[in-house]
Amino acid sequence: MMEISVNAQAIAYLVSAILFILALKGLTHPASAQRGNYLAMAGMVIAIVATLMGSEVRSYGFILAGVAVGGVIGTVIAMRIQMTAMPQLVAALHSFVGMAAVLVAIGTFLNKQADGLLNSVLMGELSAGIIIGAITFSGSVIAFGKLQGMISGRPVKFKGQHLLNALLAIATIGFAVHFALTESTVSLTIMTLLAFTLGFTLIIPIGGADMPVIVSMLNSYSGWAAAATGFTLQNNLLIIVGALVGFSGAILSLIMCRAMNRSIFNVVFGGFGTAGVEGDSAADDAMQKGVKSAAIEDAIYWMEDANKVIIIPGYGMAVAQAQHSMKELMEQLEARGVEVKFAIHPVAGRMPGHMNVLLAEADIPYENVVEMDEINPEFATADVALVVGANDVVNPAAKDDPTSPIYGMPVLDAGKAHHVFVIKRSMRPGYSGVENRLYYQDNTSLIFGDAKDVSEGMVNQLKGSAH
Amino acid sequence: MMEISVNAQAIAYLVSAILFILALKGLTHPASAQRGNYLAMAGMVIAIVATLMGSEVRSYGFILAGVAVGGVIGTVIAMRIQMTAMPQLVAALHSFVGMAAVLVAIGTFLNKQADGLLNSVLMGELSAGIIIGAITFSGSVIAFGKLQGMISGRPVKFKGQHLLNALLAIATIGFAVHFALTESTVSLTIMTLLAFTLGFTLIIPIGGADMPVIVSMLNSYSGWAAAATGFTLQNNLLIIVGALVGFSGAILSLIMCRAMNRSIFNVVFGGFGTAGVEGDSAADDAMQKGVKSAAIEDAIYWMEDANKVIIIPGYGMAVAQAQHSMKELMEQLEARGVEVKFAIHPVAGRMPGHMNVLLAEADIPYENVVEMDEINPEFATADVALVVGANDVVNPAAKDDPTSPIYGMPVLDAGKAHHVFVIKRSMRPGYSGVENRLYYQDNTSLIFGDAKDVSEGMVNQLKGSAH
Amino acid sequence: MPETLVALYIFVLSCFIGYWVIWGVTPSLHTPLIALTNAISGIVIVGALLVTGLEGVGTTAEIIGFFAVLLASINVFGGFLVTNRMLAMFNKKKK
Amino acid sequence: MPETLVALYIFVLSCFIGYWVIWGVTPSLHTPLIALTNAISGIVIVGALLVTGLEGVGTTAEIIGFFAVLLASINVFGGFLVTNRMLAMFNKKKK
Ligand SMILES: NC(=O)c1ccc[n+]([C@@H]2O[C@H](COP(=O)([O-])OP(=O)(O)OC[C@H]3O[C@@H](n4cnc5c(N)ncnc54)[C@H](OP(=O)(O)O)[C@@H]3O)[C@@H](O)[C@H]2O)c1
Ligand SMILES: NC(=O)c1ccc[n+]([C@@H]2O[C@H](COP(=O)([O-])OP(=O)(O)OC[C@H]3O[C@@H](n4cnc5c(N)ncnc54)[C@H](OP(=O)(O)O)[C@@H]3O)[C@@H](O)[C@H]2O)c1
Repeated sequence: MMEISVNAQAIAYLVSAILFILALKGLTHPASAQRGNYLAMAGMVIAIVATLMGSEVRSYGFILAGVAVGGVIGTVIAMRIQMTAMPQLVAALHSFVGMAAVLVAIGTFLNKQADGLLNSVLMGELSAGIIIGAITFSGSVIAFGKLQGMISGRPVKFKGQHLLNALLAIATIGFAVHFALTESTVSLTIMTLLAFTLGFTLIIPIGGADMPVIVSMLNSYSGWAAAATGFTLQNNLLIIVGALVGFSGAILSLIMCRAMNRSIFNVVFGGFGTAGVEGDSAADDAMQKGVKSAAIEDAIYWMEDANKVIIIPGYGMAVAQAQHSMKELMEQLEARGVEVKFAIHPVAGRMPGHMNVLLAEADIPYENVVEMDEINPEFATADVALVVGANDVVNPAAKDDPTSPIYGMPVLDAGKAHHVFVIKRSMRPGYSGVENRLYYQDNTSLIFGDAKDVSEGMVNQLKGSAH
Repeated sequence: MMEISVNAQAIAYLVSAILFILALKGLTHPASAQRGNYLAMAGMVIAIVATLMGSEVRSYGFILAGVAVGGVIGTVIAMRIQMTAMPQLVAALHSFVGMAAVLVAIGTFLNKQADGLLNSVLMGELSAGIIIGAITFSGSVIAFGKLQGMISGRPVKFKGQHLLNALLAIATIGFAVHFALTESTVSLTIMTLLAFTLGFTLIIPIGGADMPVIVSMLNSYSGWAAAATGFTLQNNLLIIVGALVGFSGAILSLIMCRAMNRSIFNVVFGGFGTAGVEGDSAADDAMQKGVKSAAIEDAIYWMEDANKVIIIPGYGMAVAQAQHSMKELMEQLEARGVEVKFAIHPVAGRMPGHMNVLLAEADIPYENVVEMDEINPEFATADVALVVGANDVVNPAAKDDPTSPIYGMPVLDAGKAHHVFVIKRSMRPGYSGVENRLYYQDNTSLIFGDAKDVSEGMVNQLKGSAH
Repeated sequence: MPETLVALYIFVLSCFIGYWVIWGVTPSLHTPLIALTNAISGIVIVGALLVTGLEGVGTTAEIIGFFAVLLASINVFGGFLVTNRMLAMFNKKKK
Repeated sequence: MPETLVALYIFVLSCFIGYWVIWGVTPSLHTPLIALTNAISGIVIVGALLVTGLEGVGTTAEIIGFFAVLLASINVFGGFLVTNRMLAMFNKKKK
């Protein structure tokens, strides 16, 4: 392979870093987003080619094998995955980055040791890379398990758990210091194992419902792990990119916490969203609690003659994959002269921007998709608010019940519409585990059933009825 | 003096750079702006102290003398200067930065030559520093002269001027290349002189009215000159700060050009704002042209019983220093239950944010100061629009006359108010030299006179009349 | 300036860029942002290549490097493709 | 990495920061921004100090350096103080 000088490589890395920055800037607007992704791909190709062409890389066998196998696996996963499984996918991919960072650090250690190039600063940086990488790995594995339903979503709490974590963390750092000072492989090994353990024990106690925030936090960690690797390898590209990713994860966690009106501490140490009320027969339950249940026909009756219908999608729409039926419902109603809008709460669903992706998938035009602050004043003039598998994001307690755990979180004013119909399967609460008084309002009726089934039913009825 | 290591110095410089960045970030909001300025001061102190404590600085005599003299001059200027003279002050200060950059580059050349450390890359960087610095210097001197009225504001145009500039630029670069390759002091000298000349010939042809954009462009240059100095001295702090300043000037020029709906090319090569119609006797002129002129009493009559008065300050208010009378006028009217707002056009006055500074100086509360986009819909419901020394920013031709040179520039809809009163001294046009049809509208009356005199007259009348 | 200090400068400056570029992302693209940064964090592949490709590297290091390359590659390919799928959805609406 | 390349990295990253930090400034503070960046560009004083203070520097260089320090100092003092005066006006209104 043609070889390039160290300087040429450094310039290639700089170009690559610029491309990554411009790529993220592309996400400022949907119109430039895809170009952004291509820029990032170009950046990655330049980085990889420049590395391979550098004088440091001499043997290509294992590299080609690794890229080939990894490339195929990655491609297959990316093509097969359903949009609704994005949180799990992201968690899984983070675990890979974390593990790769650990492996790179250990490999670097072995190489430098063989060449007698170790020193304390380097070993300190290596330890940082290994610890952050290992926590990212095992934490992400747990997050993946919880999101995928392979591990119970319940927070596994036990007494003295914070003490245990604190001791583990201190021990990890202790062995890291010992390693940095003495080059002891035993300490290195123990440190690595402790860091893996710490990832498990930190994340296991957190309820499944809080996983999205955790995934984003781990995203941030994976960035810092890459940056730490950059310090050990004195590779500025890794440092730049690591910082970008690190901030991305951190800021997104912050955004989620703010939108839920909680602190990141509360998420990591709180154990929330775990009430887990087991609903029995939906209708029975409803009767007991005094909510009105309605049939599809009732909703159609009010919607087909309405002037304005606002649809509020939530996590349930994602689970049921009902976005395409939403599109059809919108079209049917629009054909009858009804104005249809979708109201997006910033933390509806389980990832920031979750609903936007799903509605985009179903080809629903931008103009019909409105953010919370803009749509809230419109509910008062809407004939029908149709809540599709959303719960917390329309809970009025967030506004007027200071004792509620979600008090202070900004919500959609669905209850102000003339009629409110809620599609959900039971009386079970949503993510936060908090009861929703909206269901007991006079103008609210619940339509029990899976979001996709119910909305398809609506579409069929509308198609059947002449207009 | 205690000495610090190169590493400690590098860390101090990094801290200083961080402080400068945070300082600029502080200007995101008026509440954090002053803290921002203090952060920048701290950054500067750290940078200077770290430099003095470094091993490279050995003799302090000339340094102390320079700082003392410069400090006194700077302090006196800053305390004495009137807010309305800011554009001139900024131009003068830029010229100093430019000259300092030239001197630093020449001094560095002499030092490195004495130590036999010259090479082509370094001499190339030195040339860049000298050229940019010299253009900044002489350009700023001209800008200062035009703004201060010491040099005619008229564009000094002559045939072949662009050709001359192009030849000068090519010659400058030619001598720079020769210098970098041969270390010839003669080439260095000629290059420097040519660069100074180029600064003059580039800026002289530009009309005085376009100076604000030019000043901002020169601000940008002064940043790039600092960055070039950073390259020659391998000083990363200079590079970082230079880039920040460079972008600041460039973005502000861009903002001004956009708000005027012109391109930077048009400003640099256009020659605009120079119609220079010499008005004779104001009233005569007005009669001829068919505008209505009014007395102070007429305006008071409509304003004192109004529900809403919108005041539009412009360049004339700045010239007349009428901002304090505006405050009094506002208070008098508010005491009569009139709602008073100030409408700010983004390029009213002669610098971006010019009006905001003056109104802030006069202690007019934020809430009463409204930006263009927000206030425009309100004119239709205002009883009186009082235009105080503003002209182009209320010219309806920008909206509806595609042949006008200012067509496309967004303007304030003053003409939509029930009554429009305009305070100005004559029928002379404003900055752009374009006639203003607003003056001939049926609901418009002109009050001829200096903005301060007229507004003081209004205040006195209001104070006199019982309420 | 020693390499470690250079690294520190670059790290600090990159943190500022990270701060601004991420706050600039429009909320409706937050999910694609997660996917994209995930792909980008596959940049550790550069480290993996350096470990694996070193001349005269021991077999242990080589095998370790192989797995690092493999895992990072999954990330790079998977991340970019899934981002692309997602953004394609946003894009087709504009036509 | 050679110093010139380090400088290039730092320059490029700083340009991005400059871009974002300046667009973030609120329009009503554009005049103070001009004054503040003016003061900040007085950072060339660092270069001036390095030129002037060098051991065994010739008299010519020393005199050149003296004027550079003087001019840069005017900028630093004048720029910060005038910015301060201006911002003080914005501030008092809040009370
Ligand atoms: N978006 C983010 O970034 C993010 C991150 C972290 C946390 N969160 C949290 O997630 C919550 C999001 O609120 P949300 O209103 O979207 O969801 P939610 O409060 O979790 O409620 C979802 C509702 O959908 C119903 N549902 C589930 N599957 C369904 C199906 N197949 N068909 C019909 N309905 C179904 C559930 O009721 P049934 O079981 O009775 O059907 C449930 O009430 C907020 O509390 C937010 O703080 C969001
Ligand atoms: N703000 C910026 O950043 C910036 C930068 C570059 C260019 N500009 C340009 O500057 C212009 C600003 O518009 P503008 O409406 O504020 O000003 P303008 O269009 O320049 O008009 C100023 C008016 O004030 C009057 N005037 C002058 N001195 C006066 C005094 N002592 N008392 C009363 N009136 C007086 C003048 O008329 P008389 O002579 O008849 O009194 C003139 O008509 C725009 O064209 C803009 O593009 C602005």
